[in-house]
Amino acid sequence: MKDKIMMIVFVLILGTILATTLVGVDAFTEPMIAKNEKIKELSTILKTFGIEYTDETIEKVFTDNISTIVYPEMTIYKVSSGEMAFPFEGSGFQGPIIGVAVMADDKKTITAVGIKSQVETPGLGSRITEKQFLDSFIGKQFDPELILVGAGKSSNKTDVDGITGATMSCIALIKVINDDYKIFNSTFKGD
Amino acid sequence: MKQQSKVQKLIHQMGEKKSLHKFKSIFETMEGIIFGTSIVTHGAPHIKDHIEIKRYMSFAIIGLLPATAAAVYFYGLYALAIIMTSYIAGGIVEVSFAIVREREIEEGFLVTGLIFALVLPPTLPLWAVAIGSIFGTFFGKEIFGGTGRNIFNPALVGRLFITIAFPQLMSASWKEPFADVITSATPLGVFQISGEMTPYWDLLRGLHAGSMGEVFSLGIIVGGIFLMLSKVSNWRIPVSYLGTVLVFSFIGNMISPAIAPPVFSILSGGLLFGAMFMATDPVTGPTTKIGKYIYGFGCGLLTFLIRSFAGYTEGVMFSIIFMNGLNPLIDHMVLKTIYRNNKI
Amino acid sequence: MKLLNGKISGGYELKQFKGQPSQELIVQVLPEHLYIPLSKTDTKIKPFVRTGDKVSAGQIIWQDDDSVSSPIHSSVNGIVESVKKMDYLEQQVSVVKITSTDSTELEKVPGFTNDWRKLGGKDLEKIIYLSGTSSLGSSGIPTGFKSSVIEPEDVQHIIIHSTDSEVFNPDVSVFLKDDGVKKFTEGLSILAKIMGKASIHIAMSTNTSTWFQVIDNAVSDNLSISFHKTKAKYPQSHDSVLAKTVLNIDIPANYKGINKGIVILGIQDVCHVYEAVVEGKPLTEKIVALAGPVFNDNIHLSLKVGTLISDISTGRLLLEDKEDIRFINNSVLTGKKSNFESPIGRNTEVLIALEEKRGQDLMFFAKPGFKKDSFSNTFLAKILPFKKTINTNLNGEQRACLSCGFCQNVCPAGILPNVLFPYVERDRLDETAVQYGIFKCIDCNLCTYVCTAKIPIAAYLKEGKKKLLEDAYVKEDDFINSYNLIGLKAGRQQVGCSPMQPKEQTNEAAE
Amino acid sequence: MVTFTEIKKTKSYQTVLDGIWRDHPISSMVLGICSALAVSNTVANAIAMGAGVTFVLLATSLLISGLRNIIPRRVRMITYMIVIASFVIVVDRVLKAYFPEISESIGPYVGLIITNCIIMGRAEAFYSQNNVLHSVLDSVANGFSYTYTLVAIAIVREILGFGTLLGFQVMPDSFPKWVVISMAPGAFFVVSLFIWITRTLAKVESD
Amino acid sequence: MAINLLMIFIAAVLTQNIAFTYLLGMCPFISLSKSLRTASGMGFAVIFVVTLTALINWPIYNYILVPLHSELIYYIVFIIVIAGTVQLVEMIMEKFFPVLQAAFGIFLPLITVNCTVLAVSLFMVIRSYNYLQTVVFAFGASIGWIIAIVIVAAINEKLALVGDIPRGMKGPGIIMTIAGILSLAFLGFAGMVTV
Repeated sequence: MKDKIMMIVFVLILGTILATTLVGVDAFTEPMIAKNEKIKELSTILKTFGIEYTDETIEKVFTDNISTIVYPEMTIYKVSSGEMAFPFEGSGFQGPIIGVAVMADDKKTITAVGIKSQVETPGLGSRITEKQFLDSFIGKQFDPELILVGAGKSSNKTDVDGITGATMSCIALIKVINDDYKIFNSTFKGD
Repeated sequence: MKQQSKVQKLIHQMGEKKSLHKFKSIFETMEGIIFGTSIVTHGAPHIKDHIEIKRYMSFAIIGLLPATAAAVYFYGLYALAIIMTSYIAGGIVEVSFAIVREREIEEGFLVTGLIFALVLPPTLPLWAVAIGSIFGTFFGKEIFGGTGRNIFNPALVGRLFITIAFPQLMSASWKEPFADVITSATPLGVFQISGEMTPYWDLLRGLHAGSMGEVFSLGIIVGGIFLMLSKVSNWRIPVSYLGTVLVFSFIGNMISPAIAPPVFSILSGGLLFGAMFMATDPVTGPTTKIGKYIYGFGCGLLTFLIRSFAGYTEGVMFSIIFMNGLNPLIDHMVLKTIYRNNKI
Repeated sequence: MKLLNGKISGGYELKQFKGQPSQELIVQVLPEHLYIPLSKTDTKIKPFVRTGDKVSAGQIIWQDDDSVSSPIHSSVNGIVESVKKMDYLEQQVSVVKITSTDSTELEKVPGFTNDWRKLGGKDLEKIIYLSGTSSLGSSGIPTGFKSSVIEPEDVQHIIIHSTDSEVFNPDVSVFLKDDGVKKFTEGLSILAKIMGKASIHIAMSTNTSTWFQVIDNAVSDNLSISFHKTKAKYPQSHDSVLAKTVLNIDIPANYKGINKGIVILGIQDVCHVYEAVVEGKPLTEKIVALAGPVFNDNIHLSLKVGTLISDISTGRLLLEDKEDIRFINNSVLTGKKSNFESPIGRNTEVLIALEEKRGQDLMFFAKPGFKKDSFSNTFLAKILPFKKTINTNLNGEQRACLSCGFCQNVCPAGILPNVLFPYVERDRLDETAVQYGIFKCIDCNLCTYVCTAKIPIAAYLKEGKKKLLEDAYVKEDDFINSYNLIGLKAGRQQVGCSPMQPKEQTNEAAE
Repeated sequence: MVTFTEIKKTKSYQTVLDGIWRDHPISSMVLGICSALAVSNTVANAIAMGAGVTFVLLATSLLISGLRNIIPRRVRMITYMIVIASFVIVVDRVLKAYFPEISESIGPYVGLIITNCIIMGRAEAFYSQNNVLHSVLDSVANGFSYTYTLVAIAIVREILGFGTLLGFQVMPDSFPKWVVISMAPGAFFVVSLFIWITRTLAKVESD
Repeated sequence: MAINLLMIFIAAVLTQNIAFTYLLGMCPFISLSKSLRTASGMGFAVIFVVTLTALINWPIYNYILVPLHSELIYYIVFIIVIAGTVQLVEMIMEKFFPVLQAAFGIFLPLITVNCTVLAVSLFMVIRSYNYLQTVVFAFGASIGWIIAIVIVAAINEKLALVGDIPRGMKGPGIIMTIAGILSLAFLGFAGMVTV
């Protein structure tokens, strides 16, 4: 009998302590976590468009500047200047690459590319996030798609210079962008 | 006369509990190299074969000579500087371990140091050569106890380490023989991006970019056959290794033109060099005959898979290191299979 | 003539070494003192003679009917000087020292006759036993008198071999020339009569197989003999290899041919049988080949049993310092050491003298090696016809095993010595070592010879076998039962599970 | 006035010494090595992980040693697990809320604190048998040694792998980053060296 | 679909080997990789338990925790499921498969603290795999783990016979080094499949 009472007491005490802790922590951290997630989601788009923001104002800035158009195939972001951004996502060399590409009015020319997350080899494949490389996309055109060439060998509007030693990651990134551009393009063809 | 007394004094200092005792092993190594052995057999057998490890390793170096000579001829004095750096950096590790262990310096390093230099890109900075050589000798060999006790090919461990550690450096240090321009494209890399194949004759005589020692295919073939004929290397491994690559790339090339054709596969990259000089390293290879075929097959298959499907253009070192690791298991399986019914 | 080819698996051809015995035969002058070895350390064994006794040549000075042994004779007429312990085949052995008188008269074995065909099997056995001849061969010749571990009727096969598989082999023609062939074939007939059930096999190397026809022509009595041509590869002369190549019979490693009913003899042994039975000569004389580059003349020497090596070698050596010479009995790979003060016993056929080379060989590993023998093809000697040097130098320092695989390639037992020896070295002996065939090792020492890293592999394997038996991972009965071995009840200690040194070993057993 | 020798004899001192050096969890007992390998690529991650583990150790030690007399023996293992898992959730949430970047780079390894043998081992071996004070001391000592180990490894790995320390660049621009050190193989090599050095110094004999 | 599953499998075994890339399951890896027999015993036990717990955890997470919005406590739930499964498997084995029990029964209790098991369940949540993918991933990951431990165990057995390892390096140290070199080699597979 004493054992059973002890057991009940024990379960009650332990349950209370743990439940209180968990509920307390949950209540305390929930809003922060939600906000962090929001920031993570929006920051890449804002950065790629080149819009300045702070963590506190991020949501307001986003809704003020960018209109989100949801198509069944793809969500597209648009700014007042007419530039549009489409998200891309696909498998890279080591794991998924997620990012956004901003297109000029003509829906053919790239004005900016931003990468939200990637898990390429540090120092090698992950150099695709370097500004120098991403900047090389500016002004390139889909005709009908981007083509990767060796470093320093681009001669066309469609050619993108690869990074020496990170060829596979570059190939993967270009493929991901090309694939999602097709969806982006077809979304507008239907319009 | 005075000179001699100095030497004698030195030897005296190397005695038990004397100040230079630690260096006795080094002294004995030198003595062994110059004067030969003073030890005689204890009992039966009263005679011993004349082969010994110095001879064995010298032959491995003779086998490597054509490739080494070509490297120096193609890439000039810098190739020599790389070889020297590799020897000195790794030699420091080797000698310090010999001193700490109070054991003679092992001859295996003569080959390791040279092979390691020969698998490097010809314009690699010397500090990277030194890091690779030190790492390979330390983690690839000395930690396990030195030549004969290592599991992985030390030269390849060093090469693999700097490949992964300094990817930019390693992928952009290639140079064609006699050229001044650094290029990023080895024949395999060119093939992978554009599908363009370097002519076979150029591959054979070494007129293409690649690691220092692996460009001159003719010399490698000659050296490799020389080693097989002298029984220093075992023919089973190169034959099964190259054969496997040949068969798989033949089939692969028929299915998809993106996969390199058989002869090109064999002549390009480090395959020949790897098959002739690195996979045949007896210490890190399997000990059973069946195991040797399995090992060669495994190396060939992995090389083919990595070259054709993985991110790296060159799969030889990955496959050899991987199979090195698998070897104890292969040997275990083979022995358990062939002796499964053996009770006494 | 039934001619067969024997195939040895593994093995290594040790040929073209300096110091091969020539065909010349010289009779050694009778030395002043003779030292006749009796037995090994066992102190209880006492000779029949005492200090001061007068003995005559051919007189039995020791005999023991309770253990597996054969009588030992005095080789000369003379006076027993003393009975003492001496170094003999790396052991301390009781030796009878006899000061010889000049008389050459020989006491004959009782019962010998030219007309031996009339004698019964038992009588022949007795003559052979009393003459001491029964101690010859790899484990003695079975007679009804405990001269070997089995009885004559248990013998299934007799193998006579002259396989030239050692570095130095006595020249067959020394025994077979002139009336040698007659002695040999008659001897065979005598043996065939004793061991009625046995089939007779003669194994000779490709070099000496020209004698087949000669022997076949000389054989009388309608003996059916099968002739086997074998490769001159070491260790073809070892019991288990002979039994395998000639008869395709497996003998477990630590056992002898006799344990499967196979008697293995040399050509000289058969001639001695003839001499004992027909001429009544006890085993007091041997023909010993002097081999090795240290002898200035590599001749065959006919000498009395018990002659000291110093007596033989006087004036016949090229080196002066005793320290620089090593004398070896019978085989450079498995034979035991002797020194100047050791006598020649009944089972020595080849006496080898090698230089103890402690000297310098400047940059030895870089030389082309015109005269250096090697299993590998890294020396020019492999393709050039020069005579190869032979000495006791280790030719390199011991290193960790490289797994070069040479030991596997030469191993006549087909095991992997380089896989097995670490189990002993690291003291990790268990069933695995047994399963990987450590007991197939026949102690031929070839793996140690070829080892690139100079590791004493064979010694490790031998120690491992010993330890495994001691720790009872394997029991002797396992071998006896699975191979149907015989002759182990009487003389297990003598023959079973002891180091396998074909000649010397039986010496100990028989004496 | 209490002399140092007297302190040396107290159980508290012994407990702390055991935790920090003698029974060092990673080098001598080889526990909790997964996280030591995985999250030691940057110092920030290492500190976060170390703090997390220390917090869980501390909370667990408080709870377990406080309740040690009423925990039924039969369910003690599952109790430890639930307690540990709950506090790991706390760590996870806090990291997610306040250090989102670290949380992302550590990823699932926070959750794997649950199976970190150090905590389970200490709970079973020490907290369930000792009073609150000693348990807390022990947990702090163990947590501290775990943290400093992680940080030590991480310092080497971050400097070599990224050329930075806590995110600040410490190596010159020309310094070639040893990419491999920040990857899995580098973790193995650095940890093996660490084990070698500490074991040689502490003279630990391995079987 | 089938290709996707195959990719997940190959990735779990080779390119993202759970031991050599994610550095998981290291405690048993170090303590049990001294002999091939124990290594393979543990390996098979891991294959069994990992796959089984992933099979159970997936529906619990997706059909119970998510609808109830109690993802918060999934650590607790998973670890209880794992502990419970191990207990249950042990009991079933003892009763019905005594041979199996004898072969790897002693490894089962150790599995609870093998982080591979929990990690596979966590990865399944993070990567939001469907049921079939989860099964394939769990199986592949545990195959990857057994490959890793068996290779290292064979090397260790060889080293016990031929190696001459510095004192402090023996045991965990050398295992770490071997694992490091092997994980260098495993990097060669990178890019072979992408998930």
